[in-house]
Amino acid sequence: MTAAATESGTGPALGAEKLLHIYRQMTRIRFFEEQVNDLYLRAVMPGLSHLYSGEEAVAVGICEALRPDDYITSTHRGHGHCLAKGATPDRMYAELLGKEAGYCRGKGGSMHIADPASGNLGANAIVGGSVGMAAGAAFSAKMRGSGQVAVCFFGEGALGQGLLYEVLNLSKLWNLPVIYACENNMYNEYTHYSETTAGEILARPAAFGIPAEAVDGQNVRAVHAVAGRLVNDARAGNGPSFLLCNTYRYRGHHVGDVNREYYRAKQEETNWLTTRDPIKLLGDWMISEKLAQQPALDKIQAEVKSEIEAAVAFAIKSPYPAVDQVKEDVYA
Amino acid sequence: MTAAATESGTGPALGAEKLLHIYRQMTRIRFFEEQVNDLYLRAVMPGLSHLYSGEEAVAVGICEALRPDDYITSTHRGHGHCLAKGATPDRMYAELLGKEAGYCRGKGGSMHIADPASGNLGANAIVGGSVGMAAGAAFSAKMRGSGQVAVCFFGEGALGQGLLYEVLNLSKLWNLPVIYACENNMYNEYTHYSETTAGEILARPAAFGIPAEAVDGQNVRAVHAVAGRLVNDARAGNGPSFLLCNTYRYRGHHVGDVNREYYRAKQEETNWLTTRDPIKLLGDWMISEKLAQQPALDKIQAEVKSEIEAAVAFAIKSPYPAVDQVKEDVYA
Amino acid sequence: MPEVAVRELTMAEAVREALAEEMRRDPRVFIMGEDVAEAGTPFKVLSGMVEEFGKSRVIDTPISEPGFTGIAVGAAMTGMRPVVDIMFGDFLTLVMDQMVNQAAKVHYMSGGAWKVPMVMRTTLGGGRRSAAQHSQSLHAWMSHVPGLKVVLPSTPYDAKGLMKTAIRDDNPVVFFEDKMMFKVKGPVPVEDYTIPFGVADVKREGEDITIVATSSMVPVALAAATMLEEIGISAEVVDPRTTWPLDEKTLIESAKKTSRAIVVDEGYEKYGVTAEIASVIATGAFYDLDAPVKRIGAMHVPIPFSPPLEDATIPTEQVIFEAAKKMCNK
Amino acid sequence: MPEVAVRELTMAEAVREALAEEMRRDPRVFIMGEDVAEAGTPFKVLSGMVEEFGKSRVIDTPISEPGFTGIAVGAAMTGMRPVVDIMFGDFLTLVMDQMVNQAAKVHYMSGGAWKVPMVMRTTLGGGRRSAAQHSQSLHAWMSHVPGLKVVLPSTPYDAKGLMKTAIRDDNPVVFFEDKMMFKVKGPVPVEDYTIPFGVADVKREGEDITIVATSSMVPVALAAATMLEEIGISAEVVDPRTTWPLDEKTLIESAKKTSRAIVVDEGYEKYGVTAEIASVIATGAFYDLDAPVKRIGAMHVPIPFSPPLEDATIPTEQVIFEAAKKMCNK
Ligand SMILES: Cc1ncc(C[n+]2csc(CCOP(=O)(O)OP(=O)(O)O)c2C)c(N)n1
Ligand SMILES: Cc1ncc(C[n+]2csc(CCOP(=O)(O)OP(=O)(O)O)c2C)c(N)n1
Ligand SMILES: [Mg+2]
Ligand SMILES: [Mg+2]
Repeated sequence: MTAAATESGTGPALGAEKLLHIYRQMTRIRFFEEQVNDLYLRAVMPGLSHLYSGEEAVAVGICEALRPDDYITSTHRGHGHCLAKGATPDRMYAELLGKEAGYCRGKGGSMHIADPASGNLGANAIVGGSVGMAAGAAFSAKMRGSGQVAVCFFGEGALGQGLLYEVLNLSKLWNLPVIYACENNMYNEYTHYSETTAGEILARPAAFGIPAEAVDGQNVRAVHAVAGRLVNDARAGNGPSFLLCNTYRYRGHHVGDVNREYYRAKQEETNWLTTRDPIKLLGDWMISEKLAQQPALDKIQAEVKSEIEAAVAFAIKSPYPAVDQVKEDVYA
Repeated sequence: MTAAATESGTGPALGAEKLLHIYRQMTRIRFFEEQVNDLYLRAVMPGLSHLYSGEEAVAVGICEALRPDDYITSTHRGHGHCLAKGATPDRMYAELLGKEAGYCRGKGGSMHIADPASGNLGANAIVGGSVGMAAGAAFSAKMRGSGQVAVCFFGEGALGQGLLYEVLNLSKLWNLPVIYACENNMYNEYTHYSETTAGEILARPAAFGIPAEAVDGQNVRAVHAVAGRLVNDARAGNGPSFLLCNTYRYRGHHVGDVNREYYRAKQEETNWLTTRDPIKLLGDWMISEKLAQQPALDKIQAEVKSEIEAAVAFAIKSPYPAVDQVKEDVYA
Repeated sequence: MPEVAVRELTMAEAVREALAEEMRRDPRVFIMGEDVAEAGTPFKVLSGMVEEFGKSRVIDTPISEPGFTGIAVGAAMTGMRPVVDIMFGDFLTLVMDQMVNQAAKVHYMSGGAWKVPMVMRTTLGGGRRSAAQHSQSLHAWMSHVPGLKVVLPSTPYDAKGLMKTAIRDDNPVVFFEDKMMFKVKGPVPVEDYTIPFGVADVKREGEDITIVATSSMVPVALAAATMLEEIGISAEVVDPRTTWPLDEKTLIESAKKTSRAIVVDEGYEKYGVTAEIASVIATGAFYDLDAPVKRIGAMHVPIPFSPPLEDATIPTEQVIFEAAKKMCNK
Repeated sequence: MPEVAVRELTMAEAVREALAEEMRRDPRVFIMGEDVAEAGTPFKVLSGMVEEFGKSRVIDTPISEPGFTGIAVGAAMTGMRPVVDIMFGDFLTLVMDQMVNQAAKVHYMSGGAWKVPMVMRTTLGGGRRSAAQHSQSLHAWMSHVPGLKVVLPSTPYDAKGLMKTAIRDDNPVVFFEDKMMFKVKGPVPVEDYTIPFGVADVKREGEDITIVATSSMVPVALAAATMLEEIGISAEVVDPRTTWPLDEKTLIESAKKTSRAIVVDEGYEKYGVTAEIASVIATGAFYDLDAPVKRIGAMHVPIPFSPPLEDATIPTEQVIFEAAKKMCNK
């Protein structure tokens, strides 16, 4: 372990309003994903989808530290990042169902949702494929002097992709305002990351001179605190940083991955679900700290539930794009 | 800097006979390259060539620690590795001139000389392109239980290639008998490596759990000593290692790179030439230690000179391949 | 097909059986790729392999396509016969340097001194609503590269026989499997057999028009042929099976016989496989053709997610039927 | 060519002038690549650029082609207009994922929400005795990919006008320069001008046979045309200038007029650019052709080092001359 790598605690206290907003955002992602699973089971959604349930504190903790015009790049498991950065469930569901009202007019689907209005450069179905894009957005921000920063979300599986190391080197050399957010949910599809990852993860960015630290990815306050600090550093011109977020995905690699015992124990899943749930942890803490009471949380849950239900209904009712749109958007 | 990275001194003493052989091998490379330059200037050699002059201690120090059946992979600057591993100048020159008697029947040229008989998997004109190949040879040796090891030579410019990091990770995970020999001659073509390399070089392999150390690449005894240890470790099943060899190329990036002042000072070149020459350093040391006298060294120089002259003459006299050979060797 | 005991196998089973038999026969053969071991690949093609051959011969890798491809090249040069699994054909983008600048050229650049006997298994084809980065058919790129061989089986029988040939071949071979066909069944003999590269297979004989089809498009072409039969057009369906080497002779002879040809392939249409094959036929059967050779490839757009849009990009039997009907003036 | 003040510039100077003028005009344009700054690239195409625009706009990179290409994609999406330098076209193997799965598809996958206005400059062509990994012409791959545009200038005039169009285009453009042509001179107007993509240029008018040639093969085709003139054959030389978009109409019309066509390109012949163009002509001019379209590409082998072997792999004026002579029955 290098000097640059430290384990972070929580930072300055957040107000109740902000915390409730964070609670709402995480709940929104959770409910969103549960409905995606349902749409898959009901055979309403075409193709497959990779659910973010369990990892909400990472996306929300980080994105709540960003400005609306800051950039993110996302992954195949991208719904959480997308919602956390400010997209709305209705157009996201429309996209998941291949409808014209979707963020990509139905052309992208689950793995490619992008939204310029919220600074989302796009989900990406190539593992590690957006690392350069994120650094490039940071490069552009720096050149334009816009003060924007970029966050590159990626799973620990992307540590296998050489592109990451090229870009770590480049972003340090050029002192780019980019934060590498590695979501270690411990599995590359069906393989435990210990079988694919030699040495120490944090030593990798550190070897390129990039400050690197780990955070409990189930503790949204901790994630938010460290993200705030890293975002400030980046905006202040201090260059790139790397944040390892230790987390867990509750469901399968994708919605169709139902029998998982051959690669991970039921007990492991239950432990995370019952003792490490980021939404429950935040709710419990707010109550214990008297920052909120159960009814307020229940109200948020109810509001989000109906928002999500309405969004699903919107998407289901929306029309498919006309077939001749297939030839549009190939060239700008 | 990590615990795995240590600066090495020289190891156990070598006998005079071995030292004289090492002296001969380095001299052979030097004379070989000077004639390549000459062939270029005389417009006898087609295309360009990247000369190894100044870096001889690296190739010779390492290859003298290898068995004949051990593998190496090499680079665009590959003549030194090739000679050090056991190829003969005559067929090498023939290859450089595109003659049928060349190691590749004239098809490869300077950047692709390969020789199964001496375990040389080939020079490579893609920077970093042979990193996987070297690890693959080590993988194969391990699977076959042959006890062979592989050495992957590459310039510090290859630290920019993502493939290297993928393969470092894989070779550590699979505990492969491969030694990464990074030849840091301080320039990626016309750019100083400090402009292209963030952080600390040795921390990069170390981050993947690979023992890494640096050596004075002008001191052939030091290189040989540490190489011997790393080769033994690899053969004993202790997995990969990384050796950073600090060295210098005397001539241009390629034979045509004559006006170099815009990227490096004449004074820098002169310093290396006059105070750090690996051949002179070894010769002087042997004399001072009374392991050899000047006439013995002169004799080696004379012998090598005539060997090289004969080899050049052989190549010049050799015929080009018949044109219909162009279609041979596409498929095995 | 030789007269031997046969059973029905799926395409996935046929590929797996070929691999398993070759691994039993030759200890130098091994498999590596992402999630190939316990998971048996996401398509379950390799289910059970790790149980028989162990983790030292069915090797899970990190998500490092260029890295493990490079390792395969080095292993192949030094006495092994790797089978590399690239989960989706779209990820060939990542291994082009190792395949094209290394694997394909080592034999030639070394003047024949080194050989690279390796197989790269990967997929092609859309239709799974997987969008632009998981649906491509990039075999045209590979077919363009001297030093590589390119295989496109369209039936379980072909898949097994061609895979065995691929593994026994001393050159780098890229083997494309259509993701939508893994569960399709067909007869496969019990006995060992191989299918030579460069020999096209006439999947259906006909007199009026030749339909050359590759991989996923072979069943589509056969369905079109059935439709055509109903309106009195007899279509011959020819499957090249390997785009390199390409059996130009069989393609040209069929076109000469029928005097009309359509070429169907699921790769992007422009600068794709249909261009080469159409050009070969247009030249070889120049004096016999009654109409220009018709090319039908995937629509020249990135593959969209939305079902009605994606469906519009992939050649269908209806499109082939209409084209053939028009060419035969019916 | 418009009637304006002209001077003779080399191809390298024409490219440099286009870049410099666009960088003066638009502060969003910048250049990055290996040894592009003080060294001005190994081919010296960019000499003097860093002196004028400084190191923040002419940026030396590490040897990380995928890395800096990815950075260019992100920069292009967010308000910049990068020009990326890939020293040798052979290294395109390393950037296929960033170019094909990212740059080419971002606009489509996002339903038009994001754009990627970037230019990738790279080289093609053999003849420099640089062997198999530094001599390839891989533009067929790029032309196969929907979402990319592909430019192949053959004169200084075209190079300057097409480069300006490339920089002003809102899409990813791959711009191939022939390494052997950098020092070739030609007239270039002083005034600002652009050349639209998708418009072929008739480099020489003729009546008896059409020679379609790209990039490095244009001067070779013109030399062949001169030889043909001497034996009474009038050859028309047509340069598509961009393989995507492709000006099919001009190619077909020329072939219809002359009734014979040869297509010459320095990429590997099989599954290469000659296949697409020959097929387009064979179809479009089907009823007017007196002979099959003849394709002449680089020999389908990795490019050898040895001069007599390398020379045998590259199409020559003699080969074109012989083919044309035969096709015209002379
Ligand atoms: C380059 C590439 N290789 C392989 C895949 C197939 N694939 C999709 S997701 C995945 C695992 C990713 O693991 P990780 O990065 O940890 O993300 P997680 O799914 O755990 O969020 C793989 C191998 C891919 N999409 N891209
Ligand atoms: C992938 C790739 N990119 C660029 C080049 C062009 N090139 C050839 S040698 C070289 C510099 C290599 O520097 P280094 O690795 O330090 O080796 P050295 O020449 O110093 O021995 C470059 C950029 C190449 N051959 N391959
Ligand atoms: Mg993971
Ligand atoms: Mg160097």
